[in-house]
Amino acid sequence: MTSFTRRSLLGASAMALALTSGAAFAADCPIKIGGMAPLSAPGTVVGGEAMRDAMLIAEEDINAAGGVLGCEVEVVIGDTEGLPEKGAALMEKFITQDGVVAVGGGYHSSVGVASKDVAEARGVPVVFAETWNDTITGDKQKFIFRIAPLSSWASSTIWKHTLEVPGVQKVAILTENTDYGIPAAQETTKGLEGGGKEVETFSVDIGTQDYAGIVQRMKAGDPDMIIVLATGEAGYNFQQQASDAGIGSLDIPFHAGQVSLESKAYWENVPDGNYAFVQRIGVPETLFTDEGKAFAAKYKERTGKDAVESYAMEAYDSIAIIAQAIAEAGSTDGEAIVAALENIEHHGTLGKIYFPYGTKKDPSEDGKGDEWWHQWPDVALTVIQYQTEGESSGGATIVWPEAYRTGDPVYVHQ
Amino acid sequence: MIHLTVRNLHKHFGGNHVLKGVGFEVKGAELIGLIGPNGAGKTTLTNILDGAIKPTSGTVYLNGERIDQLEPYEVARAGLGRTFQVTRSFRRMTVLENLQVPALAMDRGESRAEMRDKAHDVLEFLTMEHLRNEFAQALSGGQQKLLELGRLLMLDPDVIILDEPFAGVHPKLMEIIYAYIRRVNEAGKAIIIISHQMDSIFSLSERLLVLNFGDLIADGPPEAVKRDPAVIEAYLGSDEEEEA
Amino acid sequence: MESPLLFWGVILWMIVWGAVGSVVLRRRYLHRDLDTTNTVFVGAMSGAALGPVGLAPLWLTTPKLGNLLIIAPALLTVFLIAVAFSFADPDNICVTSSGFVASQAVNGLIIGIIYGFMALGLTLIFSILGIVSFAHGEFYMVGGMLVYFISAVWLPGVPPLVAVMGACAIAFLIGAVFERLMLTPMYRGKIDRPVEYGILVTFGLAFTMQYFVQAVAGANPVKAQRFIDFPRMRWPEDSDPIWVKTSRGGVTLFEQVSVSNPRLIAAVTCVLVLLALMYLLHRTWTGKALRAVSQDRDAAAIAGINPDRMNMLAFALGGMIAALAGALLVQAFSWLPQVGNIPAMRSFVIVVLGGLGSLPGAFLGGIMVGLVEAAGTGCIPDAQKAASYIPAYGMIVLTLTLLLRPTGMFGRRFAAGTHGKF
Amino acid sequence: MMRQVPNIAAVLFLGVLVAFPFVYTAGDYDYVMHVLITAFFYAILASSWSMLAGYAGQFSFGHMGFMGIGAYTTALFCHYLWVADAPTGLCDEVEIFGTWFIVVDAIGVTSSTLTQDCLREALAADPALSVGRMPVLLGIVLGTVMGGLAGFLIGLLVLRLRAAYLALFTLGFSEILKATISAEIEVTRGQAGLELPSLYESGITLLGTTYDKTAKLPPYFTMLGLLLLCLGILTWLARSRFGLFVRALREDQDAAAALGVNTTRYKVLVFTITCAMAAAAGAVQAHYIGIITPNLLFLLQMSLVVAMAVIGGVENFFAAAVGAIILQVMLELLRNSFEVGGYEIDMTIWRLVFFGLLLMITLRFFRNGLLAPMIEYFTRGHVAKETVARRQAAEAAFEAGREAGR
Repeated sequence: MTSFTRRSLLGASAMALALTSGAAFAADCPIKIGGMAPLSAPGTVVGGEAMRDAMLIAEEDINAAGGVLGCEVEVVIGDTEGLPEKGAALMEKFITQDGVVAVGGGYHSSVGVASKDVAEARGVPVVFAETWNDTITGDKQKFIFRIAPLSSWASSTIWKHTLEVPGVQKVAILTENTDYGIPAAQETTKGLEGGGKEVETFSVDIGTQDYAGIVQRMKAGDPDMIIVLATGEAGYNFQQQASDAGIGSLDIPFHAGQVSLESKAYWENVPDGNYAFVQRIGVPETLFTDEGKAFAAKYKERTGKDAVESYAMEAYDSIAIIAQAIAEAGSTDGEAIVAALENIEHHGTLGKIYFPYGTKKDPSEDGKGDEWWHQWPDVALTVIQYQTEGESSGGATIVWPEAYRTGDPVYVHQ
Repeated sequence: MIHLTVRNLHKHFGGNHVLKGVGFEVKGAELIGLIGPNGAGKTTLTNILDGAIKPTSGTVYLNGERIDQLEPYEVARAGLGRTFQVTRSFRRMTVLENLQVPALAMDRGESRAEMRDKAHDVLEFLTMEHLRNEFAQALSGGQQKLLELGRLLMLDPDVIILDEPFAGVHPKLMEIIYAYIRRVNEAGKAIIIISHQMDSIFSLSERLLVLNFGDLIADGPPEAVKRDPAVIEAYLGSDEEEEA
Repeated sequence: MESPLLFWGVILWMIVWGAVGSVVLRRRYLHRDLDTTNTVFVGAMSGAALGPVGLAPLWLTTPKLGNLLIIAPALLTVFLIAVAFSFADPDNICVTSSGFVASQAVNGLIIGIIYGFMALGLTLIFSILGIVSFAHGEFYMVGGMLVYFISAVWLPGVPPLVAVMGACAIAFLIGAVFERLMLTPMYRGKIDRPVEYGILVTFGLAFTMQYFVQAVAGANPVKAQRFIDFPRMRWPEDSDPIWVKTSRGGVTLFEQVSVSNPRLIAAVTCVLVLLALMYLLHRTWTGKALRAVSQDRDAAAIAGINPDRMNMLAFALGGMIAALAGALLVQAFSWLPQVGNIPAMRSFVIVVLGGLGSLPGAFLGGIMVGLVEAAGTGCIPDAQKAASYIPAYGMIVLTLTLLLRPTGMFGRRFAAGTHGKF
Repeated sequence: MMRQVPNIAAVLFLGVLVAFPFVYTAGDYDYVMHVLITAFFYAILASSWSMLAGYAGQFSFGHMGFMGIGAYTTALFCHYLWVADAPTGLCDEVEIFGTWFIVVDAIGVTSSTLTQDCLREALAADPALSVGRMPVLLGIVLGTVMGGLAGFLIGLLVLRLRAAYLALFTLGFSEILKATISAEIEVTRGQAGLELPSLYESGITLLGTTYDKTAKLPPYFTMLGLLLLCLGILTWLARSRFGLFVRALREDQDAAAALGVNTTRYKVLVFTITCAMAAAAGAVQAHYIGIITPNLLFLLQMSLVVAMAVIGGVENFFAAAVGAIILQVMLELLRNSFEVGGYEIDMTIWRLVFFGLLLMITLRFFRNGLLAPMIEYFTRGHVAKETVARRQAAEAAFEAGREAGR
């Protein structure tokens, strides 16, 4: 039986191990960086493929600019399948077989949570691109960074926006029963109830096709607005079936799932999906940084898509920032990269990326929660609304917050 | 002393009255033939004796132990063994393994070597020694029949029921089966043979039981039974139909 | 739920008496040497419904268990559960809103028809070949995928009917080729355990098909266009409520029950195809031959029917039926290479519930499973969990069926032995 | 001599497996070890399933369900039960002989655990509090027992069911289990998975070397040991009357009963034993991976086990185990994509297509699997020749006897 103290409960016990490994592959060319993405089911393949493409563009860009430390950079793409155990195994493979010096990407929170401990134990830095769960940084692990928004921030975008929608008293939430969906639903509920709204939550198993029963039940509750918190095609299935039943985005304000940013697939799968609100990370395309514009052009050309998804930009940045950190550290040693990341100021597609809290300054010094550890604080979160059938998510109207607004929202119920 | 007592067995299947109070006794190493036209209840009677089905009423005692409510494996352990109308060897087990199953199931406390010797004897007797490591499915139909008889020798029950032992058997093997029956009988076991082959059954058995429509219509030495008018009527009637 | 204790108390009471009934009644009938086929089921149901009061008369009189005695206690049990539920949870929407109940029931019925249709293919295969095809879900998936690829990628703009027929033809071909290549040794007695061989080899087919489609088509969700847009209309014009109201995406009945367009189209097509299938089976020589083989293989062979050819036909037809179900639903659901898994499980449930090998059983079973799922998702008080358990509802039905009445509703006595010569 | 070839091969193979962790030193050491540990895990499942399906003829599709029962039992046990030297005052707890057993409250999946987990709160309030986990070994044993118990109950329920019905029933059981685990998020944490302590949480010292909890060598030998233990038990069972009886019952249940075999007992027993093995493998694997999710119960995982057993040889559990190891390693090796004439073949998916094809071809043309016939060739190769010779001799003797008799 092991006794342990609070520190080890928080998972920081493996620090000592970090010293023993990690440096073995220094200065080997090419420098390898791992790129995690869900490329097969039950993972969200749509998101994974976008991230894969973005990370490969990042590789090209870095090498076009002369590489790092005189070496070419190679991004090794790995499939997490959206499964925590596969994610952990993949991290293991990245580090021990492929010999990566750092890892970027990452889509599903559960995968992130499971795989970060492996990286931490082996002293390989990870910059997570799209894993939202607060505990990923909340565990305050030395080698774990994140440029995605926190789940609690993302949820607050949704509920704050919802509170501003006029004439909404009763909200129905459809969530996938995963560690993305359940906490997000809890936080959204809390926020909405704080604003005096009535909330009913329905959770579903990912992979469900037929939502007729749930839709009917939701409809019987007569909600004024529906929020979908689902990452995969469950979002499409539910939304179209809700539309068929007369409670879709054409009938009431409707927050569509994350996957709806894939506008091409969205319009194919949800033909009646006009006027849906979708949360989007990053500023509108018109406000893109130069890096953002350049990336957007390349990405659109390569994929044939007409808009850049936020997770593609995050994935790109996660690789680019690692490359910059390696260059600044002058070494591929994990410790050195972490030190460089903690002091970094990276001009990425999403904006200026930096990590204010970490080993040199604990979040608690500023009265912040543990989840601010190694977390980029300036993630721009917006809500867009599709207002023309078939339009791309990049060109869609930004309706929230005020600062980024490009047009007025259409409230279908009014 | 072997003593099988069957008393007043009735069996209904739904509305079908298949056995109507069948009763007989077997004392000592008798060699009994059980005959009767199709649908007479022979199979049902066998299945009840074996424990596969339970009688509606009536009792079966074997050596003082009541066996009509026991499970088949308990009946086998109590000392009643049977073969099946259609050969049921364990097809994907070797001949030797087929023989080991009953020996081990009985668990008489014999050592492995003793069992092996016994199996060896049985195989010698059945002229199958050379096949001991073959899979049963590689044997001919007749050999599989012999194997089934061999398993019974290994089980070593007091009462043996042979269901159609001669059906579809090569004349060469028939001799072995005859020898088998005599040997088992001489070893002090009671044998009940069910068969449609009248020649064989009349020449072999010392006593005949005749079933017809669930009734035991005759019980006696073959010569007497042969002349029994009830038997002749039952048989001639049904045999003609059968042939037609 | 307001008073969960009441509800669970009733359920517990039912389970206890149901278990007692199933055991006691079977013993009793066994003892009296009566037909015990239905005793477990009737015992369980009358015990559950009426407790000792229901069991005592059966125990005393041991009547012949006809259809009435089989169906009545089962219906009574369901009714009593519903009553207990309505008392335990008076505010539940299933209790308070008849419109909701009607709408759930209609939607359950509609989807149940499609489920039943799909299961029909499985039971057809079973009745002729004696195997359970584990690749049934993959035929469903392939059907949908083909419709999408034909109508949206390969030949954009073809009418949906052509795409659906093309999908069916290809699925039929896959089934026929697979049967010729893989299943033929079963009929020659070359396989020791044909039932298991059939399961494993179709399992391999499922595996191959699913990953082949994923490798070729990718894992992005796709969806076909709605086949038909309904015209907007209301009928009768000036009544309140309006009896029938259509929009391009669906139909609303009495302003309470709404059914979406793709589902309605799918269900109606299923019924039409089912009628055509019935015609095929009962009025054509091929159909009669198929049925003859399912009744008695050897006799059919003597009568000049080539059972081998019927095997091929049955497997291909069964696969095609699943593919057709998929082809019709790809306009309602987003399609992925994995979509076959859940419908496949559901088909298993349905065929066991209906009785393996029984065609009417499959259809009725489908409707029942549709209704059970609708009731489960609609009425379970905890909205959070109601939908999470969707995959489990059918499996609970399956388990109960196998425990209480392994032959299903219309099954021949397959459970104790195996089908036919296998 | 020929008969010994498979035994020699087995000893050599085992020798390679035992020596491997000490000899192999390449940079991808940990990854290769991980692949092998997982391969052993599948080997246990495949070999116990081959005892159940191949030997006893009970084609259960719920084997992964029992594996899950083992894994989740130990996961829940280690997750919710703790011991402390003093009361926390916040959690449910009970004192037994001066030690406080703590049951942590189930909080499900949240993004901020700090303010809800009673144990963390207690530790935050009182840093002097010393809290310990329950022993991992006890969890594994409990998991095994629960798996065996579930196997026993399912075995009793399926007594009357054969063939297709048995397959569907066990499949249903597994699916209900999966749905329940996915839905009961408060307790099981659903798709997020339950985290478990490592097999050797505080490290372990073997032969003078101390291995920390992330080292691969201790779990490697643990899983290999479990595999050997299972194979040992299976061999012992197969050679004893048990093996003979379950095979007899596979071939013909009624005939076996008529020969005095208590078929009910052996049917239930074979379920109990093989399911306990699956559960033990699941429990150890869960501790090794450190996280368990309901996805392990997916039909895909079951199909992998079935395919491994079938391709190895379903009626020979050694072949099944070796087949599982080889196939698992192959599946990992085949992950690397390659290009053919400008087309990139994404092997992550295609390898599974080939796997499915291999399964079908094996079933169709090599009914006893690919490995089992090789073993048979050596162990039974002599039988055929011997038999032919003896049969001829016996027939000659028989004929001679008949001639003489006339």
